[in-house]
Amino acid sequence: MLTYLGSPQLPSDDKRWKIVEATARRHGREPNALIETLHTVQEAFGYLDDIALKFVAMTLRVPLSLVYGAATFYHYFTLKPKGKHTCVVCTGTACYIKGAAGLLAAIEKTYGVKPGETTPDDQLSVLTARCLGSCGLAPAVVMDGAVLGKVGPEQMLARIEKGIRHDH
Amino acid sequence: MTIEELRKIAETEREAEKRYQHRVCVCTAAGCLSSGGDHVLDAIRKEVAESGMKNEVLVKGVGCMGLCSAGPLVSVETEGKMFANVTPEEAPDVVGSLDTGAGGPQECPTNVPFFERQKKIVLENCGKIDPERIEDYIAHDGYLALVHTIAERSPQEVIQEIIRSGLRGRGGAGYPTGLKWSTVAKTGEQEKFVICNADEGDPGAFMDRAVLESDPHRVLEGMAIAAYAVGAQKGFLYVRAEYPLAVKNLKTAIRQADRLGLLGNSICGSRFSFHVDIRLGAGAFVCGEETALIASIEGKRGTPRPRPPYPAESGLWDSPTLINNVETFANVAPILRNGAAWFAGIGTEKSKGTKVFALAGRVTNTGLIEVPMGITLREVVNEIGGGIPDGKKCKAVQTGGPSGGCIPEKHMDLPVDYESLKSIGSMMGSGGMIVMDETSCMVDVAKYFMEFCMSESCGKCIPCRAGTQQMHGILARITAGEGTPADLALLEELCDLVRNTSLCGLGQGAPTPVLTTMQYFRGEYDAHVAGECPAGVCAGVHRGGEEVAK
Amino acid sequence: MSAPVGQASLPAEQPKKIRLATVWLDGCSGCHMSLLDTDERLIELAKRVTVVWGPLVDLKEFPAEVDVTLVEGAISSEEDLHRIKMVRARTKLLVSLGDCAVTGNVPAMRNKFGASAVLRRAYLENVTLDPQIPREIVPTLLPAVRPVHEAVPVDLFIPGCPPSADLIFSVLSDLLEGKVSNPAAKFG
Amino acid sequence: MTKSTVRVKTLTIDGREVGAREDQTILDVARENDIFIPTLCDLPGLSTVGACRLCLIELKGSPRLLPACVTRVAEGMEVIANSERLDRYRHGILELLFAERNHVCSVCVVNGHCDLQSLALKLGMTHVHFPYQYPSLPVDASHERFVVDHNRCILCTRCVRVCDEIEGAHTWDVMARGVECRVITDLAQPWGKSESCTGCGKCVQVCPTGALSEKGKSVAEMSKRRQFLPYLTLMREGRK
Repeated sequence: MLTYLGSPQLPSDDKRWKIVEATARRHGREPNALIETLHTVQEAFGYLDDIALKFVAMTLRVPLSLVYGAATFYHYFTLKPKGKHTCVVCTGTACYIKGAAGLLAAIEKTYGVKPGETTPDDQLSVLTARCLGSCGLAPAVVMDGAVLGKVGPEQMLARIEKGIRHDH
Repeated sequence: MTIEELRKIAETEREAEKRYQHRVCVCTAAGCLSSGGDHVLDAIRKEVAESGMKNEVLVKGVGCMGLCSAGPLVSVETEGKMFANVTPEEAPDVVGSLDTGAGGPQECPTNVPFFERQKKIVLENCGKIDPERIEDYIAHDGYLALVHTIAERSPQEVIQEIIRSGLRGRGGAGYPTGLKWSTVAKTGEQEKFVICNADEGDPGAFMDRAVLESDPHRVLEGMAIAAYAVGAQKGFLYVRAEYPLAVKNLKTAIRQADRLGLLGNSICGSRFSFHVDIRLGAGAFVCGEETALIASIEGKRGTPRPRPPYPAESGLWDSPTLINNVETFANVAPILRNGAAWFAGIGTEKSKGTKVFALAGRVTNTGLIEVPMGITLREVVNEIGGGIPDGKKCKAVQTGGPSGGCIPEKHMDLPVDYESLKSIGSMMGSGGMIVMDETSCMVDVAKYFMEFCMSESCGKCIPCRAGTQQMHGILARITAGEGTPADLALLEELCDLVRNTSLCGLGQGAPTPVLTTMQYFRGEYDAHVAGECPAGVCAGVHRGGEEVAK
Repeated sequence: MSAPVGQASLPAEQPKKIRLATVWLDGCSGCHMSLLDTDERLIELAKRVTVVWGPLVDLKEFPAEVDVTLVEGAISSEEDLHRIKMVRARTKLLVSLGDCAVTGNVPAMRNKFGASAVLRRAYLENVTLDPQIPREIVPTLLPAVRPVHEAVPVDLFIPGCPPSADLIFSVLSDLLEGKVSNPAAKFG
Repeated sequence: MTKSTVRVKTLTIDGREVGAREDQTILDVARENDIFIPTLCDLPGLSTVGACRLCLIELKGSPRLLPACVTRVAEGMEVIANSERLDRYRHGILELLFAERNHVCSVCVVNGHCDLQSLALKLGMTHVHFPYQYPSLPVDASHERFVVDHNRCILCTRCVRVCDEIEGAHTWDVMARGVECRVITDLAQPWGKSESCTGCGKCVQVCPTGALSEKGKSVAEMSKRRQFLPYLTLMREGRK
């Protein structure tokens, strides 16, 4: 089975695979580059699908199940594509003490999604962060990369709505 | 790089700064960044350029100044002034105040306990230097300790100095740093590694992040000195991927230090070589545990393994490995620069030096603080923290994150040191300090931490995997008003089981928030079982007979 | 959740007969069969106990002041829950007999799916003639099936599916001698 | 005559003085001397992981309990392998295992031949006093000869280790974390679709419970065959 030796073919001519391969090469295609390479895939593609996991496994010579095990162990990695907009609610201790649970409840009530879920129209993904390190601004929310500090449910919902409407 | 060359860089940098009449520093670390610090920096730069003061005013983007709740912060170093809550629109006011001595935006007094009661060693450069310029670090005595050490001291002498300083690990457990170094050094001539644990995962803690973002070279210098002392050639910085600014600044710093020959091959012309690589964490709290962190760097699932053997003997790729956290490494250069006796003169008998805390929660001044060991919690909360807002009363202070405990108000006069905190069931931890007032329900807080431990449990050992789930289930029942006295007994039993039989620190520490709240706030648990949430937090539990809506 | 074992004790004086009850909740009656499998030893037992309640005892109401009650079956319905609470209140020493009472066993396998899904499957999806979920006369199912000790304190556990006749006999013999010891027995 | 390079250590376990080679673990020595220490994740011939925590022992002078399976012997060690306290913890751990998934011995293929069931019997566990969790878990019967029933898995990772260390396929691993953990084949596809599985069945034989079983077996009909494991390990050592 010599075909499996050496580096595998890129899954498609999508240029992003070259970036992924560059990371693997930089680490000498060593199995220990697994997490670094998965980071690159996620950065390039937004998520990790089976094709990517298989490619990484073959490139670094890491068993498939180990790749899948690692990809699902680390919460930073996602195996599903995210929605167009993301809203991250910080659930660090300071934010929790100051009402993060109420923010999540407000989102669920309005959009029907829990943390880790995306609305059926793929408009909004809701995530939680363990701590954004902005405890001075608790409770904090990050809507499409912009931090909202000392935020209440209404203010947050208005900002989310603005973010989504902006596209239309 | 020789000592002379280093001094020359420092001198040139200082001269260059002196040419400016005014120095304006704008905080662009994560805390202020999230309230728009970068826009303020741009606006002030633009204003200075437009008013033709480019040669008189130096505008620097700097790291964390500490008082995150008043951000974005701008300090005018030359005049000893600090402005709080600055907006980009206020840039002309800031610049205007320089020449005219006019008031400028809202001033933030610096002669208050928040600043005066602190003692800065680790954070001495934070908020003062531009983290993206190695020259600025060198101008503040940076790399002096490394260059001197390599030129003048033997590895053994370095270790002795660290032992004499009394420095203990700042990651949580407080293991003596010098002892750890000497264990690794003693393993003989073979490949060894130095790892900096920058996987700060405690919710409510951002000390390491601030140091990495504001003063990255300090950590690299500490790592290099450690590598020299233990005989390692290769180092890894394991940083959370959630800290993009820290990663960016570290990458820049490594490149700069490589260029100047302060890292890399034959450092300062000696036989000592040290290469540092960054490895990104990927959102697993358990990777703060040494052996799990090592597994993660090896590209595996971050599950811990039983110790012994300790990483000092068999760590990364089974080689002897020294692991310290960010704050520990950040203390190394000042100790070697100023001497062990200086460091040992600060703090208490068994806990030397200072500790950085992320002060947050129900307290007026939230932010990053550094205090001498031995200061009381009351001083921290009431003086540095400025007390509890809205006329509320302090109920508890939580230290040590998910493995730490809730310290009740009655123990607030306790000195902050490793042993004292342990004696009342909590721990120093990495430095999260969350203040709670009467609006916090302690059972709900315990449930919060248990939820955290349950979802961060790696799943390898049964007590942690299934025990945290059971405890969380019981706490959820109690906070939903369905708890019974038998549940409390079961909870205590599970605490004992999980604490004593779990494989690693995550599981062993997971019961602590429950145990301390049960010990100090038992009344609240009993009240919940009787159908009342005294703080009025828990939905489904009545307060004084009336349903409290969440 | 569970009661410390061995709290209850039996009257020491021999002449008085032990008042024994057996209860059949959600189970297959196999544990009762196993009790009957003690065969000729039943005669010996009968000299020392009075069976005051059981599937074959014709009484309208569970009697008061029962010394020992053996419970077969898990707690599956509102009625089971009501009955076990009443039984507990009138019994000195409550024994969970067999895996259904001890662990939930087969009846509890529905917990994975939930009561309504199981009812739908049994009475609607798999029925061709007049499919309907019975609501009258039959007791309402609880959302989840639970072992007996999750509903009321239990003093003694006899695992097994069913527990062997020898095991049941030896536990009962011990009880008659005033000894309360949890038997070593395997699940399943 | 050659001088032996392996040194001998003397220690006590439960008050009994025993001798051991320095490269042995406390568990090895206890087994040699018929001193009972319960285990589940351990299986002679596979690497040790110290995960099930049932073999925790007390060591005089150590504030922490130590797993006997990975703790090496040392001169003068005083080991307590059985005590009221250890018994309590072992019961607790075992009960957590039973409550975590859906173990229904009476309908299980390995009823009567199960490591978990027999350990419960041996430790005198009469009931589980922690609430049962009743998770919803799948059964995968896509493989032509074998079945994996996650309801009966205790995540001991024996299958993962035997597949990696002995068969060399590394078809199995663990996905996710905490209570969400599950053993998987390849990219968590159905077992029958696994490209890397050689169908050797070693995983099935080393599985301590009915989580992995052969198709066509009914209740209590499946028993495990493990004599190949020490044999294979021994033969491998010979080749080194």
